[in-house]
Amino acid sequence: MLATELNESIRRSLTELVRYADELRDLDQALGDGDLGITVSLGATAVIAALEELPDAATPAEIAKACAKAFANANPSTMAALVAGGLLAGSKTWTDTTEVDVAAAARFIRAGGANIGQRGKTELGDKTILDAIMPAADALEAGGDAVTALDAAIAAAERAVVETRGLQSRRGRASWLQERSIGLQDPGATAFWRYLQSWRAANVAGAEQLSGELA
Amino acid sequence: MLATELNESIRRSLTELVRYADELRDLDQALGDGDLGITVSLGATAVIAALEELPDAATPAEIAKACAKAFANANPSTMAALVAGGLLAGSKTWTDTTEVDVAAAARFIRAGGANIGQRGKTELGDKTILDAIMPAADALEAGGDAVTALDAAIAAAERAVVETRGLQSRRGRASWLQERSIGLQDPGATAFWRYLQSWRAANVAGAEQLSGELA
Amino acid sequence: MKKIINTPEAFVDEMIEGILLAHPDQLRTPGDDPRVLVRADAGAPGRVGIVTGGGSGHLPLFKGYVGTGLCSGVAIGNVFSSPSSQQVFEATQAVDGGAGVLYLYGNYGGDVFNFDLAADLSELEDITTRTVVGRDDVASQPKERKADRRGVAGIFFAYKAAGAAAERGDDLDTVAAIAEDVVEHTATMGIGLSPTILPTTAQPSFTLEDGEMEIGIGIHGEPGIHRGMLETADQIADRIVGALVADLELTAGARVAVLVNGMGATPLEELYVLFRRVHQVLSGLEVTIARSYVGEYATSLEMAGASISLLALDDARLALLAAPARSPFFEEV
Amino acid sequence: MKKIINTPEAFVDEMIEGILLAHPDQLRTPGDDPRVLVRADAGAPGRVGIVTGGGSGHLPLFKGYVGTGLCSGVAIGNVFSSPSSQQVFEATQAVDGGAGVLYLYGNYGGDVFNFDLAADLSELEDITTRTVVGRDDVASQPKERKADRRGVAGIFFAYKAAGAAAERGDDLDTVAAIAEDVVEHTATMGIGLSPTILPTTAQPSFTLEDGEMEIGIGIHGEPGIHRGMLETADQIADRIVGALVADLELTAGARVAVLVNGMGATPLEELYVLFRRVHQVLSGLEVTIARSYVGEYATSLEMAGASISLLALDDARLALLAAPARSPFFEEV
Ligand SMILES: Nc1ncnc2c1ncn2[C@@H]1O[C@H](COP(=O)(O)OP(=O)(O)O)[C@@H](O)[C@H]1O
Ligand SMILES: Nc1ncnc2c1ncn2[C@@H]1O[C@H](COP(=O)(O)OP(=O)(O)O)[C@@H](O)[C@H]1O
Ligand SMILES: [Mg+2]
Ligand SMILES: [Mg+2]
Ligand SMILES: [Mg+2]
Ligand SMILES: [Mg+2]
Repeated sequence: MLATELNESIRRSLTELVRYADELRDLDQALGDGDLGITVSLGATAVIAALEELPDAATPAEIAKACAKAFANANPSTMAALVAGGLLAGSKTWTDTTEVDVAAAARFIRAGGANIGQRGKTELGDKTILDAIMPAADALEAGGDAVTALDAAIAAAERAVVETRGLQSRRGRASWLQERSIGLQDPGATAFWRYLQSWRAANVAGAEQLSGELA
Repeated sequence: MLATELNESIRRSLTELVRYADELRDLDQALGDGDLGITVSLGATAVIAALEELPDAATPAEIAKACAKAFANANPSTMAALVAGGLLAGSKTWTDTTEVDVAAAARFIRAGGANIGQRGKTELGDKTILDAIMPAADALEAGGDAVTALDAAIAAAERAVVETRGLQSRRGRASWLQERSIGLQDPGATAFWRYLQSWRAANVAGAEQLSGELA
Repeated sequence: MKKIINTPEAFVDEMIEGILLAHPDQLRTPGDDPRVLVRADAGAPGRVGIVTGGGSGHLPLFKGYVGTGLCSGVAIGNVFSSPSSQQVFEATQAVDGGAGVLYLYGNYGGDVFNFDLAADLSELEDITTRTVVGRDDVASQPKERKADRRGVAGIFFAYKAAGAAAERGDDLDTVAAIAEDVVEHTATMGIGLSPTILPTTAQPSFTLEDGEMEIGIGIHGEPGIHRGMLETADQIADRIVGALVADLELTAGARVAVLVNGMGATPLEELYVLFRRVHQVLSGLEVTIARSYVGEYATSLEMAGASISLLALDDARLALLAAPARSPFFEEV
Repeated sequence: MKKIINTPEAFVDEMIEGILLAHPDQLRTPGDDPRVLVRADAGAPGRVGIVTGGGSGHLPLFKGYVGTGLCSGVAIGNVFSSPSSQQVFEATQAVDGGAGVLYLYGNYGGDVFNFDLAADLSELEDITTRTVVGRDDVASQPKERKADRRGVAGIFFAYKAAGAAAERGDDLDTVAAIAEDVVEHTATMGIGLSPTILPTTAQPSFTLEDGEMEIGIGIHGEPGIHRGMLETADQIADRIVGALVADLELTAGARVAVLVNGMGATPLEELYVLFRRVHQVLSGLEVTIARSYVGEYATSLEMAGASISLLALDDARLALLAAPARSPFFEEV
């Protein structure tokens, strides 16, 4: 996929993602302060606006940087900062990338996840967004055609999200709940999984029906 | 009654008065802040202690002044200040008094009431202690033997106390309640009436039985 | 009743002990009675003394305004109760430097009677006293009965001005006249959102339904003019500033000092939201805010609510307000 | 939810507007974003800048400590939410006078990530930054995990010391080392008696039964070590001071600064009752209190509760603490 198509695809998927805002709000209400719904909906709106402003000549790396900047400032929070930092780190793997394929996506997500893990002093199993990112990166790295790889990533992320329920939160606001966090699903990990789903629903032909069911 | 007998009689009547502390607390709770029970019980204790310290040679005026000082400081409040000021004003009418009779008592109470009215910027009907003091002074001024005059004063004060129920409080904390003060009995007026009753119960032969009923 | 205390009976004395332990360089007890506090250099020869006092539970009122450029001494009562005349008298003796003493406190019966008695006691000792009572609460009485109004947060302005006057060496009559002039030009109105629980009785000072507020509330929870549904910050500010501007008869070109006071539990953030609107409304009327004070100046334990005070300014009042002052609770540099 | 606000959404911006209207001589917004405030003379050439920031709802934290001898600028988030990296970066640009900028704020994930991102942005603009995070809450992590502790009221000491160092012209590494040294020697523990209601969600930040308290509570209502029946002021002070003395390993002869902080709704009177006991306990241990601060320094909107902070002192820390400082919310003369 070339840069202009990437730009459009991101915008379409973000329009899809805001449908999950209430779910994310509720999950974050239970484990944190309930602002993740707002972070995602304001963040999506801000990114869409920023991408619309970009010239057609913008490279994939420039697109990713624009996403980072817009998302960071829309509704400041843990997710805003971590995701923005992850996007910037991902963009560095695209310096010479003009066409984004499965391998490029895998590179990007791996680097983004690594950056989040580093900045967040987080490891797998801490019950954070990282728990969904890394299995998705694994799936993408396994390769295959775009739709197959995406479906594998979605499935891996979903599995990880469900598994967060059994974990105790070790990072961020949710960690204040200690044992009481067990049984609740991590909002950040859920957001990442929902984003992958939104991408599929918005951009893969034949996925509209699936998307319809979520309304 | 000579000074030493006055001293003892006051102490006996105050011991009696503290039996009414709970009643006064409850009345003041309804119309004010509920501290009148404490003012009266701590005040009585302080006055008794002060009078025990006085030499036998103390004059009636000196006794009244000692009462004023002790009562003023025991539990500072409106009643403490007004009653202390009244006692000081009363004591001035006793400068040359060595024996306290009905006329001397009438003089004292009239002067004390006038002082309270002045300091408190109060008139009859404002629903204060003054409403009980002035009818009692009237009764004492009508003269007669000590017990008859006292009984008349008690009856007059009691009538006035009952009448305060129909009045709206115009002075002090109770005035904040405005119309809601109507229907409630004034604690200060009640305290004065109860003091006259206590005097009779403690000092008039044959009154012990009456006093017993109040327990 | 959730309070961080030991016993209700020991509350006031332990609080005073804490204040003295925390600020030994600025405050002292002149005699044996811990309920009497004076500034460290109280009784400086030739300086007019200012004694205030009243019930506990209003910090930083009253003890908080004892210091340089403020009051010289304070007599402290139980929670929401008057100090005794003896305590006021002791404070008077300690702060008198031969130039006489101003009694400056809020207009409440118990306080008035005890300060008046103390004035009598002081006279016997040849200490001259004058009395000025704060009576700024416009909700407590209509303008025709201004002399009967309660004193609330606006007394801060009188402390500040009279304290500055005493500090610069004005004589007693001048200090008293300045205090009276400031009181005359001060108006306050408050709202209450939740009551105080009195430590001794464990009873709420008043009751309000969910979503209600009491407009014109006093600093002990006294009822005001109107009980109604809670309004927005802007509506509250509009309502109060409107009443104060009318009472002080402010017109375009006037200058004022503003005090937005929290009653205890209300967050400082909310006071600034109120101040914002006060500023807007006064600007709209072409009234200039020459000095602003936002914070807790006169509280009612943990009551939620706020009051707004205005002092109409002339050059003299403004200069006195701006003079330096220092106490453990208030600093103006 | 009884709050004096207009709308939850406008709350923070209107509050900031109020602060700027009340204190125009001391604070200003350097650019278009109202969520960035700096001291009037921010950016003075050669002076190290100090930028702090964090969520709203903690006044006088954080904005209250921007001033002379304190921080130089602040980035302001929504209630209990981090500011953005862009806002921190804007504050950084405005306060930098060529000598670099210290980031000094409390250890909370959202804040850390946003300040770290801002540091990256600053580096691109050749502004050197250092970071020191307040992490004084002993109840949030055991001593072995000291670096992960939350930052609460005790950060005040670091502001005061680092601010004094910057004011006297120390270089960035020195200012950062001083802040780090103070943070290292500060310990705090708090108790909560009643929750905060968040304006946006209208939900209580936590729940407690009648007569219960949360020991070790954080300034957003985070759970502490122990939930138990409300104790007396003396028991609370004993418990907290005991934990702090152990954590700081204070022994006879030590000197400390004490901060007894109210979380919002707790009356100042109760803080002094606590201070009294803190003084007694420390005296008993032959620990000297060289400086005392009692009042609201870091709040959680209308939460009822209090915290006690100790800073172990040496001559250097003491001198910096005693240096003059001035902001609209704090004055040290
Ligand atoms: N240290 C961390 N590292 C990685 N992810 C984190 C970390 N802390 C929190 N998160 C993620 O952030 C999510 C919450 O994001 P957000 O609601 O923005 O936080 P907050 O409101 O506390 O700033 C969590 O569900 C978790 O997935
Ligand atoms: N101005 C006044 N003049 C005369 N009596 C007054 C006045 N104000 C109050 N009182 C009397 O004082 C009584 C209350 O006394 P007290 O409980 O000591 O008052 P407080 O607790 O308000 O100081 C009232 O019942 C009334 O009789
Ligand atoms: Mg959140
Ligand atoms: Mg009473
Ligand atoms: Mg308070
Ligand atoms: Mg407060």
